[in-house]
Amino acid sequence: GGGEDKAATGQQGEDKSQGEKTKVAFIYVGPAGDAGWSYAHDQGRKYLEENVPGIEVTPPLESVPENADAEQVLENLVQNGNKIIFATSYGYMDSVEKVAAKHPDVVFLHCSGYKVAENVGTYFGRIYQPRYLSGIVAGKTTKSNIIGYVAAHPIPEVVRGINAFTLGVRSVNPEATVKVVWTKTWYDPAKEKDAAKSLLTQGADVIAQHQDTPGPMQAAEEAGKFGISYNSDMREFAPNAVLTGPVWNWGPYYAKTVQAVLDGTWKSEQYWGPMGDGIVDLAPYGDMVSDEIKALVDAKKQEIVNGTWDVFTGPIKDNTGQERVAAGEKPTDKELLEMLWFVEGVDGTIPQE
Amino acid sequence: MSGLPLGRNRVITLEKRGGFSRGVALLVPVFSIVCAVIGGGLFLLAAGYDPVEIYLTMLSGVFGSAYGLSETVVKTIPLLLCGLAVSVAFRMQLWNIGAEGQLYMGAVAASWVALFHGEGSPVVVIALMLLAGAAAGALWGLIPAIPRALFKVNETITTLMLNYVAILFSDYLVYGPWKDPKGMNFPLSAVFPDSAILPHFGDTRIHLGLVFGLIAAVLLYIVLWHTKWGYEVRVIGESPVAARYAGMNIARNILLVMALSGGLAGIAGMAEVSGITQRLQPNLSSGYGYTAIIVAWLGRLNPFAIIGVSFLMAGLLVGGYNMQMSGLPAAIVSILQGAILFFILGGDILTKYRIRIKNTRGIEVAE
Amino acid sequence: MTTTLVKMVSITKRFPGVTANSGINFELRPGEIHALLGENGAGKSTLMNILTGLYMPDEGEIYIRGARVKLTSPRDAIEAGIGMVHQHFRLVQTFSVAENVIMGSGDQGFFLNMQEVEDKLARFSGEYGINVMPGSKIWQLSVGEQQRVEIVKMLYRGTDIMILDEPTAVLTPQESRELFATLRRMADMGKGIIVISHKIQEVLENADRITVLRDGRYVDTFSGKDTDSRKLTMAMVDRDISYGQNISSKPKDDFILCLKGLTVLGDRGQKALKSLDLNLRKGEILGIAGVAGNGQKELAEVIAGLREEAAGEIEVRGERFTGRSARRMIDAGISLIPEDRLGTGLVGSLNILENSILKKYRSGDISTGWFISWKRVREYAHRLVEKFDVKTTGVEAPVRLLSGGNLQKLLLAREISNDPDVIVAVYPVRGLDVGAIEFVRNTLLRQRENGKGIILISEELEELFMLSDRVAVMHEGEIMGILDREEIDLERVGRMMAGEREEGSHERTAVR
Amino acid sequence: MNDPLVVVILSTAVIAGTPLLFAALGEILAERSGVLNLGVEGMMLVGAVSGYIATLLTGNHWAGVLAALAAGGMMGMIHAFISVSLRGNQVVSGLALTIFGTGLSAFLGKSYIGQPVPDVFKPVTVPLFSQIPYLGKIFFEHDALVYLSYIFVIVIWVLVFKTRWGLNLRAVGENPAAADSMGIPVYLTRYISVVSGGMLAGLGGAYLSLAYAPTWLENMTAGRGWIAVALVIFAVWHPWKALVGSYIFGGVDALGFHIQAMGEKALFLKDVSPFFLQMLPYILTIIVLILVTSETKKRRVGTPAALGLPYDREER
Ligand SMILES: Nc1ncnc2c1ncn2[C@@H]1O[C@H](COP(=O)(O)OP(=O)(O)OP(=O)(O)O)[C@@H](O)[C@H]1O
Ligand SMILES: Nc1ncnc2c1ncn2[C@@H]1O[C@H](COP(=O)(O)OP(=O)(O)OP(=O)(O)O)[C@@H](O)[C@H]1O
Ligand SMILES: [Mg+2]
Ligand SMILES: [Mg+2]
Repeated sequence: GGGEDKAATGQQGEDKSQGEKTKVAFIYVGPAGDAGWSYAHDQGRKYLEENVPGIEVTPPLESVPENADAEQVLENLVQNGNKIIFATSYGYMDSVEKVAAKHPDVVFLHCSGYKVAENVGTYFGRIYQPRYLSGIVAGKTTKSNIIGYVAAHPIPEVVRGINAFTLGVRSVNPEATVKVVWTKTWYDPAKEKDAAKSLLTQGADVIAQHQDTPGPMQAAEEAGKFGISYNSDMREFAPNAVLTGPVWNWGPYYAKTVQAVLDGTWKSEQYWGPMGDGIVDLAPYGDMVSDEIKALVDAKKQEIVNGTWDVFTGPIKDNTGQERVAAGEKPTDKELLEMLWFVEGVDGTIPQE
Repeated sequence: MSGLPLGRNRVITLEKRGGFSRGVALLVPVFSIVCAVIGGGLFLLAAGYDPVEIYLTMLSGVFGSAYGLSETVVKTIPLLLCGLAVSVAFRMQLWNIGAEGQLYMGAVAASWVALFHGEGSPVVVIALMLLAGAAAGALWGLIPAIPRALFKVNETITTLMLNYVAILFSDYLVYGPWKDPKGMNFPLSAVFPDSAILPHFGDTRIHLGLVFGLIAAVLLYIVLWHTKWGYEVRVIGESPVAARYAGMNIARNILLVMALSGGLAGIAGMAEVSGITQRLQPNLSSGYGYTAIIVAWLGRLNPFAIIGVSFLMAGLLVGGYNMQMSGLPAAIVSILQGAILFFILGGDILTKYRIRIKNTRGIEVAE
Repeated sequence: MTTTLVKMVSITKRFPGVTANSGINFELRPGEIHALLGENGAGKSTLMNILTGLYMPDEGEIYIRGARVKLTSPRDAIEAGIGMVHQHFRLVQTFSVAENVIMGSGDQGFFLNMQEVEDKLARFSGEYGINVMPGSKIWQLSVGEQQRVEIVKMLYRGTDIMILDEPTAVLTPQESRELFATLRRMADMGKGIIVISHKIQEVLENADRITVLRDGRYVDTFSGKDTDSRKLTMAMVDRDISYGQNISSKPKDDFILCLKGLTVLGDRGQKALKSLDLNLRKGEILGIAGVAGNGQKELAEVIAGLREEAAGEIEVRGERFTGRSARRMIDAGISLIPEDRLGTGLVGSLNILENSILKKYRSGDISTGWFISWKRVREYAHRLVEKFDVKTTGVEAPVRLLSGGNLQKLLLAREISNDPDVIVAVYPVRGLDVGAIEFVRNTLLRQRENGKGIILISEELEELFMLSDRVAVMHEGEIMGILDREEIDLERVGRMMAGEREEGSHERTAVR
Repeated sequence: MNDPLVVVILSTAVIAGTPLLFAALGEILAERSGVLNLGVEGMMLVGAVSGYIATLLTGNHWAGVLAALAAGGMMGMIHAFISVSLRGNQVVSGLALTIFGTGLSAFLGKSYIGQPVPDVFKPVTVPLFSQIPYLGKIFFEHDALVYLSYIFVIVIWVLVFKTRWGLNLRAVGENPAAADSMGIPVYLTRYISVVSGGMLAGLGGAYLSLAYAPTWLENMTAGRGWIAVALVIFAVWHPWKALVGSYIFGGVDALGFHIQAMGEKALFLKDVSPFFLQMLPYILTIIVLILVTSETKKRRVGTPAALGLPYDREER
């Protein structure tokens, strides 16, 4: 069929002289309209389209399940001549690995995974850094010293976020604890809101979230309490509650990476972008955040951006009191990537038994 | 009420056919599909897309290349097995909505074999996995069957609820005890040893599960139409009163049929983990257990028809991704898929009825 | 001045494959009981369904009280004052009597006032002599009671053109007589009444005029006074009919089925059979008389293993068979010809092949190991169809498409071919026309000659008296008495059916 | 937050149950007329997005409610046309409707992603009633739509069981042939109930997008439509039982979260994996269903006898 032919010519066309545009593709785990994770990636895609000439971005594939379907979709994208493919969820890991092995001429970029190959890079952002900073805001804001955290699934990424956040909280308020409730869903505004409500009932007066919808923020708003959002600026949904929150900003990374591939300078790597790269940041502050807090956060942010300090610098104890990171030490990236224990100050359990 | 008014003295009525020839039986589905294509095309046109281009992309994606075709077959496998599973139950008027959960339990049990007893001769390991998958699916089908057989507890709701439970249970395992210790704490089980992986055809992803599905269809046909037990199942399905009168044990058959149904869905789960994902993971199924309901109905519960329908349905799903690639948003793809089903259903009426325009003047009121 | 209530002119109605009515004329006058007579499938129900707006005729005209009308739905018919009691009752089983009566009617306010309805129904009882319990649910009622509900439904709507489709098929003679008395009273009030029937005698006794249909065509209209059964039969079937008589051999003396102190609960949890004793001999037809709903159904079911005994014992050929499943009873040679042919006796959507082996599929003649040999089934089914002269388009057609008479033939063929020792036949001729009745009765008699024991449950006393060696009369789950052939006397049976016990005439076997 | 925990949980249960309740009430209407509607999920989504868009455009949440009702009604119309007029298979039609509705809602909502609703339903305390100890807090400190759902439960209960129309409706669902010959317009009745059932499902969706978690997100119903269909069976087609069922379902979910949030205070329950806590509503539903089934079988209440069967006057 035609698809194959196109792919074949693409393979030979080392010199893309005659305006032959390089095709770039994205696959999303959810609908681009989820206003959360996939939405953020879609914003990045748009940025890429606007900022990098000489490419053709294939319409993104939405709601591709993280199962057998993903492999078929990836293969199909390759057959349709796509040369750079961004797979934006960790569940695509195996599929990317398999398809990439068959197509060494195509560059795959897998978000949040850990398997790399000659033509497969991974990318992610150190979202735990802004999470830490948002923890400072929360720790300074709480009166009850109970902070609620609505968490989706018990995976390292989420756990790491909870820990960073808690460290941030405790750095300014050692009395405070962070209560965790698992929802077992990334995406169910109503359920997430109910989970937040249960935390509010238990006395939490700031609600943080690792969820894709503004449900928890809305719960905080209704209760007259505060919230730390995620993914995007959620102030519109809960103007009186949202203090700030970690946000993604994929656009510049996408632009830079695609450009590198076009220029032939791209090399496979495990990119885990720090705050300094702008891939992660804090959302704009709510009006109620005092200048004093802002100053505090800014100071810490500088340290992080400059690389003089990072979040998981020891000493860190886990929530059974055992020391996990010795004073002055820093965990390796691998240790961070597979982190599945809570730091001191987290009130909750990680279901893994 | 039985006719749509059309002008003064005319109504469109549906008139029952007195049985129909094989020709009509074949022609009508074709006609339905043509209707669906045209209807969907009009919709695309209205939404501002070029239907010809979209359909071509879809077709070339599904049938236009060996790869597309092979992927359609890959997706056919779980749909076929689940479609067969659901159809046996439906044949006995057991509304098993639980193929999804039964698939997951089959996958879990097969994974257990692969993960903990997976080393050894592939034939033995795979046979064990098949057995375990079928058994677990059967067991999961039996759970709602028991209250149904004993107390007539509605199985629609119990099977549906058990889907959620099965998925949570499978997730519990991959997030917890069965998590791959070398997998950076990602919610995935370890990759199965080679001996626990179904052989594939060539370098496609089509795996031996296809053969399971085809054999199951043939066996099911033989069982239903050539064995005493199949005969019982059909009689019970058509008339439980007559079955009782004929001395058939309905409660026992409910258990057996639900076990068979669950077992087939369990095999689908086993085939999916062993043939495709090669490990246990969340989101194993793309709702195959639910799509299977459509497949079973459109295939009129006939095992051979289900083979064809599951292939077409797989094509529709695979084609959906292709359409997205050509710029049709996922939303419109769903709308189109829904509309196609509506049209197939609407066209179906022609197998049973003839549309006639009737002149009603003959019996008009005088004044 | 004799205006006509209804005039139907050259009505034609086609169904796929059949012309149910072709050019039929029909006329109904106020104050008359007009019988519509014809064999099964003659088109009687179809014609009346057209009059009630259920079917739209392909051709023809309808005049009500002289005005031409177009009846496109039952609602039009109701508004024209037409009401019908259908052959298969159209009642909502889970509703109460009162709810069934008022559903669809416009005379209630938006909110239901059931008290008002019940009062009104009570008044009806007085006026027309029809008793119904407004509060009971339909599923709790006997067939006769359900029919009364259907009639009340019509009366409640002020219907003056009343159609009853085979109303007496499900009634006892007494009930039938009462029904016709009621109908006469209504006719005298000026209503026009159409009664569909197969029963010539009944029609002759009660109808003012009789219209006969044959094969979807109009034959003739007779005046009730000026005709006789011979003429009517000829008009209906075009030939003479003769029923066999039970005259020959005496029953043997050995019992094949004994029921001892049998108590059985009915669907509503009541005692449907109360400590009942009954014995059946080889070569005997034991008739069971009684008003429907007095335990006949339960009796048949318990013998067939379809209902559990609450107390008492069943013996087959002297062996204890209490508490056995339906399957064990079938294996023991007990055959039930159920009241409900299509549904219980046969499976409508399966074909003749499949239906012919409903009870035989386990046997070695038909199957080998797990498998059914369709070749053998086919031979077997063909034999049945030929031997019993079942008219069919082919053995692979769903039996749903068979006519009532042919359904019964197929059912009998299957049951008899299984060579049972005991046949329990429940209302075997209900709803059949004269030709089919003849066939069924002769078949049962032949089985008796072959030494089978037959329990014949019937509501037609004439039939029972003609065929039975003994007649047992049931009332409220008890045997009121058993009469030998020579002792049979309509008066005595009637009294027993009403609940009078005859002490002398009981099952004498207990002593033996 | 000094109310007893039970009160808090029950109060959450009412809110969590409300979208289910609306949809279940709609399904009761449809099924009472003999039409099985498995398209509830799709109807809810279309209702949710329509209510949201209308509110966004007009700035009035009641306009949103009207739009949701209209949109749900249109979806009902499709289902009615296919399953009543064309006598198509109700199961497939319903499933197709869900696929269709999922797509349609996403399509319609595309350009409005991430915008907050300008006018949301806010809790309004009902004077007097809210003073009732415990019950006041549980039932009478919610938004107007919750109160509307109470009214609907009563209205539908009265309508179905106490009025002429309801009697006719039930007759159509039990025995359409009987209803037809009594002059009840079978098709019209089915159309009316399927369409109004769709409207209620649409309202259930709008409850999510305008009150529960006010915003539009694709697929935001997250499977609630299926639960609603299941609840109808659970509720034996009865509005009051649907209310209880909806609240149990919503409440058990909330209970799971509370057990997690309570931490140490939840005693032994704290060690139960959240995966198992999540199973609770489903398992509980099965258990309750088994318990109530024998009871309902005894009283011969249950599935409308003609559920799922197309009606054809000339069929025999
Ligand atoms: N629903 C149906 N659809 C198509 N054809 C039918 C249907 N019902 C009956 N028929 C056809 O009509 C014929 C007559 O049916 P009917 O039950 O009225 O028989 P009948 O003439 O009364 O015969 P009998 O005297 O044996 O009862 C059947 O043989 C069958 O071929
Ligand atoms: N709805 C229908 N669809 C198809 N055929 C029908 C239908 N109704 C009646 N027929 C056919 O029309 C013919 C006349 O049937 P009808 O029911 O009017 O006979 P009938 O005289 O009432 O017979 P019976 O004494 O058995 O009630 C039969 O051949 C029957 O099969
Ligand atoms: Mg007949
Ligand atoms: Mg008739």
